[in-house]
Amino acid sequence: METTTPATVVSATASLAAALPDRRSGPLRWLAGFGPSGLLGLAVLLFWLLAALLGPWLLSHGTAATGTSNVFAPISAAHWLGTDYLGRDMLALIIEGARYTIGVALLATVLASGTGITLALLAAASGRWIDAVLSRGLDTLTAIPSKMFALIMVAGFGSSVPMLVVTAGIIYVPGAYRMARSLAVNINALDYVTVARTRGEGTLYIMLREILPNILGPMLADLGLRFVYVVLLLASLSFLGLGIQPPAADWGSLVRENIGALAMGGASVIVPALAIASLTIAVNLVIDNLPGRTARERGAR
Amino acid sequence: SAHAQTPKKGGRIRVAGATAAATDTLDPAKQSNQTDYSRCNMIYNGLTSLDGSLTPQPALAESFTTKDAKTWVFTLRKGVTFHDGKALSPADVVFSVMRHRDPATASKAKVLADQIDSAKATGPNEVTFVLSAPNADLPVILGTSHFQIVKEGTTDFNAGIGTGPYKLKEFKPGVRSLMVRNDAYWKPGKPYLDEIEFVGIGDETARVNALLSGGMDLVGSVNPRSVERVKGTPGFGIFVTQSGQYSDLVMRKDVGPGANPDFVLGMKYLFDREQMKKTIALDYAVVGNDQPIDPTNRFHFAGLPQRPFDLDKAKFHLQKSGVTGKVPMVASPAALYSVEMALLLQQTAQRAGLEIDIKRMPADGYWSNHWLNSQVGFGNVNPRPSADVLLTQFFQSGAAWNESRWKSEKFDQLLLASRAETDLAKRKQMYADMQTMIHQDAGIGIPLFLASIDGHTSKLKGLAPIPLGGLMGYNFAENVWLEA
Amino acid sequence: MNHVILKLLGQRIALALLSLLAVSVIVFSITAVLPGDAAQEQLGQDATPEAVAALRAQMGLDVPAPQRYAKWLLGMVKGDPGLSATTQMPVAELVASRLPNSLLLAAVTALFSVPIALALGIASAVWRGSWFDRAVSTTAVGVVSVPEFLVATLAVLVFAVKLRWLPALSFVNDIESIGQMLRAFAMPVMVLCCVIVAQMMRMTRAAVIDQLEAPYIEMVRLKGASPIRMVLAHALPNAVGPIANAVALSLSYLLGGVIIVETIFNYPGIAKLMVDGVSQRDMPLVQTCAMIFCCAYLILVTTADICGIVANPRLRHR
Amino acid sequence: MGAPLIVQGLSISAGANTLVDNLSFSVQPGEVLALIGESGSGKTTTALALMGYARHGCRISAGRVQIGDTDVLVLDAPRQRALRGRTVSYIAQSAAASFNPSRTIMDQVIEPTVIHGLCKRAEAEARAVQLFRELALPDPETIGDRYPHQVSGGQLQRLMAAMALIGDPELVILDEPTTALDVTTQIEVLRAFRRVVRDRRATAVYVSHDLAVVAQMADHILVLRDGKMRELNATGQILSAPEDDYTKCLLAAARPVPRASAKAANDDPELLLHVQQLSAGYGPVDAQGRPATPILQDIDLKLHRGQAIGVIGESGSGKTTLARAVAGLIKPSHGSVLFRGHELKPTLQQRDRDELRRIQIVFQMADTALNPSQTIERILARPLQFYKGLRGEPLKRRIRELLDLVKLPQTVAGRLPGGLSGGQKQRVNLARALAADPDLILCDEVTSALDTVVAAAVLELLAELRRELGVSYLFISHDLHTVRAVCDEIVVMQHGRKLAQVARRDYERGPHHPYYELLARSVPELRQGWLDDMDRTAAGAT
Ligand SMILES: Nc1ncnc2c1ncn2[C@@H]1O[C@H](COP(=O)(O)OP(=O)(O)OP(=O)(O)O)[C@@H](O)[C@H]1O
Ligand SMILES: Nc1ncnc2c1ncn2[C@@H]1O[C@H](COP(=O)(O)OP(=O)(O)OP(=O)(O)O)[C@@H](O)[C@H]1O
Ligand SMILES: [Mg+2]
Ligand SMILES: [Mg+2]
Repeated sequence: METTTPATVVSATASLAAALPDRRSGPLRWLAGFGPSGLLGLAVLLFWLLAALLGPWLLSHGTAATGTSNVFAPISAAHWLGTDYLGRDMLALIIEGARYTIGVALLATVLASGTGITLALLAAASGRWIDAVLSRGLDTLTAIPSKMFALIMVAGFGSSVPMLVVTAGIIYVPGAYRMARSLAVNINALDYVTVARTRGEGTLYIMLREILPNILGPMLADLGLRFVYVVLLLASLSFLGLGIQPPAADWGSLVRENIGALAMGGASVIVPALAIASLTIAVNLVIDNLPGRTARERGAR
Repeated sequence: SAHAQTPKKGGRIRVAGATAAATDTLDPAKQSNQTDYSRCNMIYNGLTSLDGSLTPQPALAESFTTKDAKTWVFTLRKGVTFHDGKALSPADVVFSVMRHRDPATASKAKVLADQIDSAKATGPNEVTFVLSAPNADLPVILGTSHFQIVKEGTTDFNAGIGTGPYKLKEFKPGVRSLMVRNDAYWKPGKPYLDEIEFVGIGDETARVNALLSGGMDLVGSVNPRSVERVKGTPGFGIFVTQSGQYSDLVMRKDVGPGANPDFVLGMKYLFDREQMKKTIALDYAVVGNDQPIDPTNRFHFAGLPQRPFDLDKAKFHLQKSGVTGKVPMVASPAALYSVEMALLLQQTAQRAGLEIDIKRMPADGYWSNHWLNSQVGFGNVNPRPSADVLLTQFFQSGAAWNESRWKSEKFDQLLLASRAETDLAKRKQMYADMQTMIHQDAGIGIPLFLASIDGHTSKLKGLAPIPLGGLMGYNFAENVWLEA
Repeated sequence: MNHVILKLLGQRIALALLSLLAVSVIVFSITAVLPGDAAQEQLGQDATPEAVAALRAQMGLDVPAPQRYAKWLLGMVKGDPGLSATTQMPVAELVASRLPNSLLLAAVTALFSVPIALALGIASAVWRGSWFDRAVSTTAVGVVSVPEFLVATLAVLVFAVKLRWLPALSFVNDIESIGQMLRAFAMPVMVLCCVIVAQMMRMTRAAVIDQLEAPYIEMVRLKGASPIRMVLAHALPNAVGPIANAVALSLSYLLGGVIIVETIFNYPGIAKLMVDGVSQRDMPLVQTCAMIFCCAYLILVTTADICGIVANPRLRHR
Repeated sequence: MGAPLIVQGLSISAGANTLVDNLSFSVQPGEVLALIGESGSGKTTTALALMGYARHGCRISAGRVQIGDTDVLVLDAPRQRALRGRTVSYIAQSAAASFNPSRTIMDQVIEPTVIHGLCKRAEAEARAVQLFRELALPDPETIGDRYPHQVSGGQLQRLMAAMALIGDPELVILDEPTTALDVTTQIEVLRAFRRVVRDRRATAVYVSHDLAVVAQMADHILVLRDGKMRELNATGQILSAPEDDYTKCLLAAARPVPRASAKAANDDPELLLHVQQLSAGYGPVDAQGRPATPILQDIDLKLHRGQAIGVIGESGSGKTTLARAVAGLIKPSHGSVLFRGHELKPTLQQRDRDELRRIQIVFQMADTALNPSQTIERILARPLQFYKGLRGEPLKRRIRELLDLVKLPQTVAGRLPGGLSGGQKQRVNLARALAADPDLILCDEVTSALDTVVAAAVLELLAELRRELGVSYLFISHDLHTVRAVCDEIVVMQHGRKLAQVARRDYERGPHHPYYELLARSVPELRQGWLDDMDRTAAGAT
C-alpha cells in the first residue's frame, strides 16, 4: 500500500536535519560520513582540543620556569620547537597558547551563536516589531568595522580574557543572528509550527521545541565558520597589541611577539602561525565534509 | 671615525621615526616624541644646544653669563634670519620662552618655565632672564627642544618658520614632512643635504623592512632583536646611542607592599640585571644600580657598590616584610621593556617564594591611568638634559612625578644646594650623596639604562651619539651627509 | 521598475539615518567611558593636573559629554564634523586628506579581487567536485586561515627585502605614473585580496551552484545549451543578488578593516586615522570616521540590494 | 514528422540502487506512449534517459535508446547537445520551475533555435507567435515580452510546449505536464497538446500518474513500478482488462467510492460551526479595517455535528484562507465565526485552550506538518499532555490507541517522520489532530500530495473515523472527485466568494451554478474518448 517518499521531500528533510547525527545509526557510521579530508580535519581538531585540555598536564616544566638567555634558539632536543624572544620554550608556549586561542574563540563563538540564535528565535517566533527592531539594531552593529569595535572596547574596558570573549561575541552576534533568523523564519512558516500555534503553545515552546532543533544542524556549520573568524580576529587584535596579555599568550600574540624571527626563518614564528592555520583549516575541512552536506548538494534538484 | 671624513654636500635622504599620528606637531611647546623632536630640530634652533656630553654650547645665543645663577644674560648671534627673511630679535626670544608659562599654551615644559620669573630684552641683541631661585643649569634647560625659538606672535605653527637648517616644504601630520636646505643657515657650511623626507612608521618590523628594502636611509628605534638582521645585510649599519633612558619598577612607599622597606629591598635584589641586559636588551644597555644618573652623565657616581642579583637576600627581606599572596604588578608596552622585565621578575620571584601577578595594560592611557597610580608597577623615564632636571622632576619630595612618593628632607636640601652650586667638584659630591640615598631608600628599582638603536645605510655619514636619545639626540639633520 | 527602487532607496535612507544615529550614540557612549581623555593622552607622562585642565579647556573638553555630543551632532547635521580635539584642525580636513587614499586602495583592490573571485567562484561552481574545484577551495581556505599580518610581513620580506622588486612601504605621495602606482599598491592589494577573495569566491560558488541545481537549468541543458551558455546566460543573472551582497560585505571591509595593512605598509588611510583617534581619545575624529565607515557599509549594501532588484524581474516589475 | 523510438534493456542506477531496471519498449512515429506509475517509480528518470541525460548522481548503466537512426546513448557531449532541443524535446513536470525567472518568455521559447542555429531571430519569433496562437494563448503577439511570473501556471505550461515544439522535434517528451494545474486549466492544456501532437504527427512519450488523463492522450500505456515494467499494452486494453495486479489496483483507486456519513446532516440539529459574512485577507489593515489584500468576502457557512463539508475551488480561490480564519490564524476583517453557539475570538491568543482543542487543523503536506526532529511518539504526546495533562502509562496507552486508530504499527512510535512514507505521515498527522478529541477537523488538501492508491486509503480512514468518533470535517480540496466521495455538502468557491453550496443528494441533479458545472465537467473521466466528447459538446455549444 505505502509508497516511497518523493526525493524532493527526502532532501528537504535531510537538509533540515543536516549535520546532526542520525539517531538511529551509530556514531561510527556518522564518522564514516566525513570522508578522508573531513576525518583529517577532525583528527587535527581533536589533537588541538586535547592539547588545550591536557597540555598543562603533559608539560613537566611550566613556561615560567624557563626563560633563558638562549633567545630564538633553533629546534633542538632540549627545545623541540626552539625558543622565543625571551628564551622560553616554544612547545610549552604553543600548548599553553592552545588553551587561550581555542578557549577564547570557542567561548566567543558559543556566546555569539547562542545570543544570535536566541534573538533570532525570538524574532522569528514573535514577528513584526520585535523582529524589525532586532534586525535593524543588529544591522547597525554590522556597520561598525569589527576591528574598530574591538579596538574601542579594549581601549575602554581593558584586554582581559572575559573582555575579549565578550567583544568577539558581540562582534559576531549579528552574523549568527542573520543566519539563524533566515533559517528560523523559513521553519516558522512551516505547517508544523502553525499546528503548534493553533494548539495554543506559547512563544517559548515554539522557539525551543519546534524551531530550535531544526536549525541546529546548519547553525553548527555556521558556528564552525564563526570560530575561524574569531581565531583570526584574535590574531589581528594580538597584532595590534590588544589581544591576550602576557605572560599568557595565544598563538596570534606568539606570532606577533616573535615576528622578528621571521626573516631568519625562526621556528618561534612559524610554529604558532602553522598552529593557527592548521586549526582553521581543520575546522573548515570538518564543516565542508559534515555528513549529509554532500548528500544534500547531490540530492538537491 | 665619521668625523675624520670631510662632509659632502647634496643629496636627499628618507628618514623614518617611530610614530605617526595626526597629533604630529610643529609647535615646539607641544613636542612629545621622537618624530616631533626630530622635525622641530630641522626647523628651529634653541638659544643653546647640547653636545655629546650634554654640555650646553652656544647656538642662537652667542654667549651667556651669570653671576649668581639667578640672573642670566644671553647675547644673541647677529645676522640670523628666520626662513621668511625676518631677522632674529630679542622679542622673539622673550616670546618663545615666556609662552610656556601661559597655561593656554599647554606647554610640556611649563614646569621648567615656571622658574623663569621674567625675560626682558635688555639690548638690541641681549635678553636677560631672572629666575625665582638660583639654577646653574639654565643654559641646559634652554637647550632642550621645547625652548626652541619661534617668531614673536606665532599662533599657527604649521608654517614651520624657524631659523633652523632646513625649510619646511610640506607637512602632513601623520603622513610625512618634506624639508629642503636653508641656504641662509647661520652655521657655515651646514647643512649638507638638499632635502630630507621624514615619515613616521609605527610598526618596528615595517620600519626595519623599509630600511632593508632600500626605501629608507635612516630609521629610528630599532629593536635589539632586529640588529643582527640589519648588520647582516650588506650596505646597512646600526648606530647606538647609550643614554640615560630607563624603565623602572615603582613601589609606592605610601600604600601597598612598598610601604614596607624590606619588600622594596627584597625586590631590588630580585633583579637579575645581567640576564635582563642579555635577553631583554640583547646587550644594548648598561646595568643600572637603582639610581637614575647613568654613566654617560658627568655626575654619575661610579663609586656606589653595584647591587647584585641575590636570591637569598631577596628571600630574607621578602620574608621579613611579611608580604604574602599574589602581588599585582602593572606593566605596559608604553614603558619600554617593562613587560619583559616583569616576566623575568615573575620568574625569579617565584624562586624566592613570591607570586607576582602581571597586569599588562595597553599603551593607551597608561600614563594617565596606571603610572603613578599603581602600587607596584613600571614607569619609564626619558633622558633628561641634566641631572638636576631629572632629580627635581622625579625625586624631590613634592615633585608631581615622584613615582614612589619617597620623601626625604635631607635630599630636598641637597638638591637645592647643588642647583646653586657652581663649583663642579662640590656639586659632584652632592650628586653622589643623592644617588646613594636613592639607591638605598627610594621605592625605585632601575635595572638597566637603555640604549637607543637606529639603523641606516652605510652611505649615511656623520652620526655621533648625543645621549638625549636616538637619531643623534634628534639632531641628526644638520650633521649627516651622504657619501658619494 | 523605478518606483520599486525609489521606494527602497527612500526606506534605506531613512533607515540609514537611524543607523548612523545609533552608531554615533554607541560609539560615543563607549568612548565616553574610555579611561583618560584627549588632554591626558596628549600630555602623556607630562600630565600634571594644571596642564591637563588647561589643555582640556583649550580642546573644549570641559563641557559635559552629552553637550559635546549634541554639539557634534548639530555640526554634523550642518555638514561640519567640527574640530579635532587633539590637533584643533577641522576634522573634515583631516579626513579629506586620508579618505581619497583609502578609497583608492579599496578601488584598486576591488578592481582585482572582484573579477578574480567571481571567475574562480563561477569556474569552481561549474566544475564542482572536480580537482580544480577542490584545489581552488583548499587554497582559499589555506589563504584565509593565515593571519593577514603574517601574509603581509612575509610578502614584504620576500618581495621588498629579499628580491627588492617592490617597495616595502606604500607612499601615495610619490606616485606619478601608473607603473609606480602598481608597484606601490602591489603588496597591499595582494594581501587584501588574500583576505577577501576567498569569502567572495565561496559565496559566488554557492550562489551559482544554487542556481545550477534549479530545475530551469536542467531545462536549459535539455534544450541543448552549452555549459558556457548555461552559466553565463542563465545561472549567473539569477545569482546576481546573493553575489552582489557577498561582494558588498567584502568590500565594506576594505575601508574600516584594513588597519593591519595600513600599519604594515604605512599607508596613510582612514583606518589608521581612526585608530589614532581612539588612542588619543579624539572623539570628533573617531565619531566622524565611524560615520564614514557606516555610510560606506550602508551604501554598499543598498547598492547590492538594488543590483539584486535590477537583476530580478519579479522584483523589478511589481 | 515523428521518428520511431526504440528502447532496449534500459537500466539506470544511482550508486548501488537501480532506479530503472531493464526497460524495453518502442513507439511508432505519430503515436503517443504513456508512462504511468506512482510517484518515485522512475518515470522522470526514464523520460530523461531518452535524451541521453541522467541526473546528477544517476548513471545510465545499460541499454540502448534509438531515435530514428541515432543511437542516443553512445553520442559524445557536443552531439548530445545537438540532439537535445532539436531532435528530442522535453516538457517538464513543473513549468513554473522550469523557466528562468530573469529572462523574458520569448527569449527562452526561441532559445532552441538560437542554440541550434535553426533560423534567424525574427523568423523564430514569428514561429513562436504562430505556436502561441495554436496553443490558444492570450495575446500571442505580446505574451512573449512578459516574464515567467507574469503569466499563469496553465499558460506557462503551454509556453513550455511552444518552446519544445519550436524546433520541430521528432520526439516530444511530456513529463506530467498538467499535474500543477487546475482541472479547468488542465483540460485546456490537454486539448492544446493533443492537437499539436496530432497535427504535427510527432512521436510522443507522455508521463503521468493520472490514468484518466492518460486515457485521453495515449495510444499505448506502460505501467511502471519501482523502475520495473509491469504492463505494456494498448490504452483500451489496459483500461478495460488490466492484467497486472498493480494496474488493477491503480484503476480501482482512480474511481473513488462514495463514503456516506453515518448520519445525515439533519439528524443532529446541533449547529457546530456557523460562519457569518466572513471577510478576511492579508497585509496591514486600513482605517476601515480592510486588509491590504482582501481575499475572502462575505462567506456564510453552516456545519452540523458529524457532518463533512467539502470546500472546492481553483487554486488561489481562498480555501486555505477560510480554514486559517476559522482556526484563528488570521483575523477576520468582518463577520464572525460561531462555534457551538458561541462566537469565536478572532485570534489564537484570545481563544481559550478548550476552544483550541475542539478545532484541529490538518495540512496538505504531511512532511512540513510534522517536526522532523521529533519522534512520532513525542508528536502525538504533546497534545495529550498539553490539553489533558496525561503522563506516564495513560499517556503511553493513549498513544498506542491513537496509532491503532489510524492503523499504524506500534513500531513507528520511536521513529522520526523522515523514516515514514507519505501515507504514514499523513496518518500521524491525523492522529495528532485526533489526540485532542476535537469536534471539528479542518482538512486542508490532505490527500493532494499522495498518489491515488495511498490517497484512497487515507480517505477511507477519514470516513471510518467520522463514522466511529462522530467528528466533523471541513474538507478542503481542489479535486471534485475526492470531495464528492467524502462530503455531505460541497461549497464552491471562486475569487474568495462562495458561489454555491450543493448537498450530496443534489450532486447528480442539476442545474447548479455554472462554475460548479464547469468544474464537474472538467474532471477527466477514466475512459478513452472523454476529451473528444468534451470537444464535441464544446463545439456544439458554440
Ligand atoms: N539524482 C538522483 N540521485 C539518486 N536518486 C534519485 C535521483 N533523482 C531521483 N532519484 C530516485 O529515483 C527514483 C525515481 O525518480 P523519478 O523522478 O524518476 O520518479 P517519478 O516517477 O518521476 O516520480 P514523480 O511522480 O514524483 O515525479 C526515486 O526513488 C528517486 O528518489
Ligand atoms: N500570507 C499571504 N499574504 C498575502 N497573500 C496571501 C497570503 N497567503 C495567501 N495569499 C493569497 O491569498 C489568495 C488565496 O490563497 P489561499 O491559500 O487561501 O488559496 P487556496 O484556495 O487554498 O489555493 P490552493 O489551492 O493553491 O491551495 C491567493 O491569491 C494567495 O496568493
Ligand atoms: Mg517525475
Ligand atoms: Mg490551499
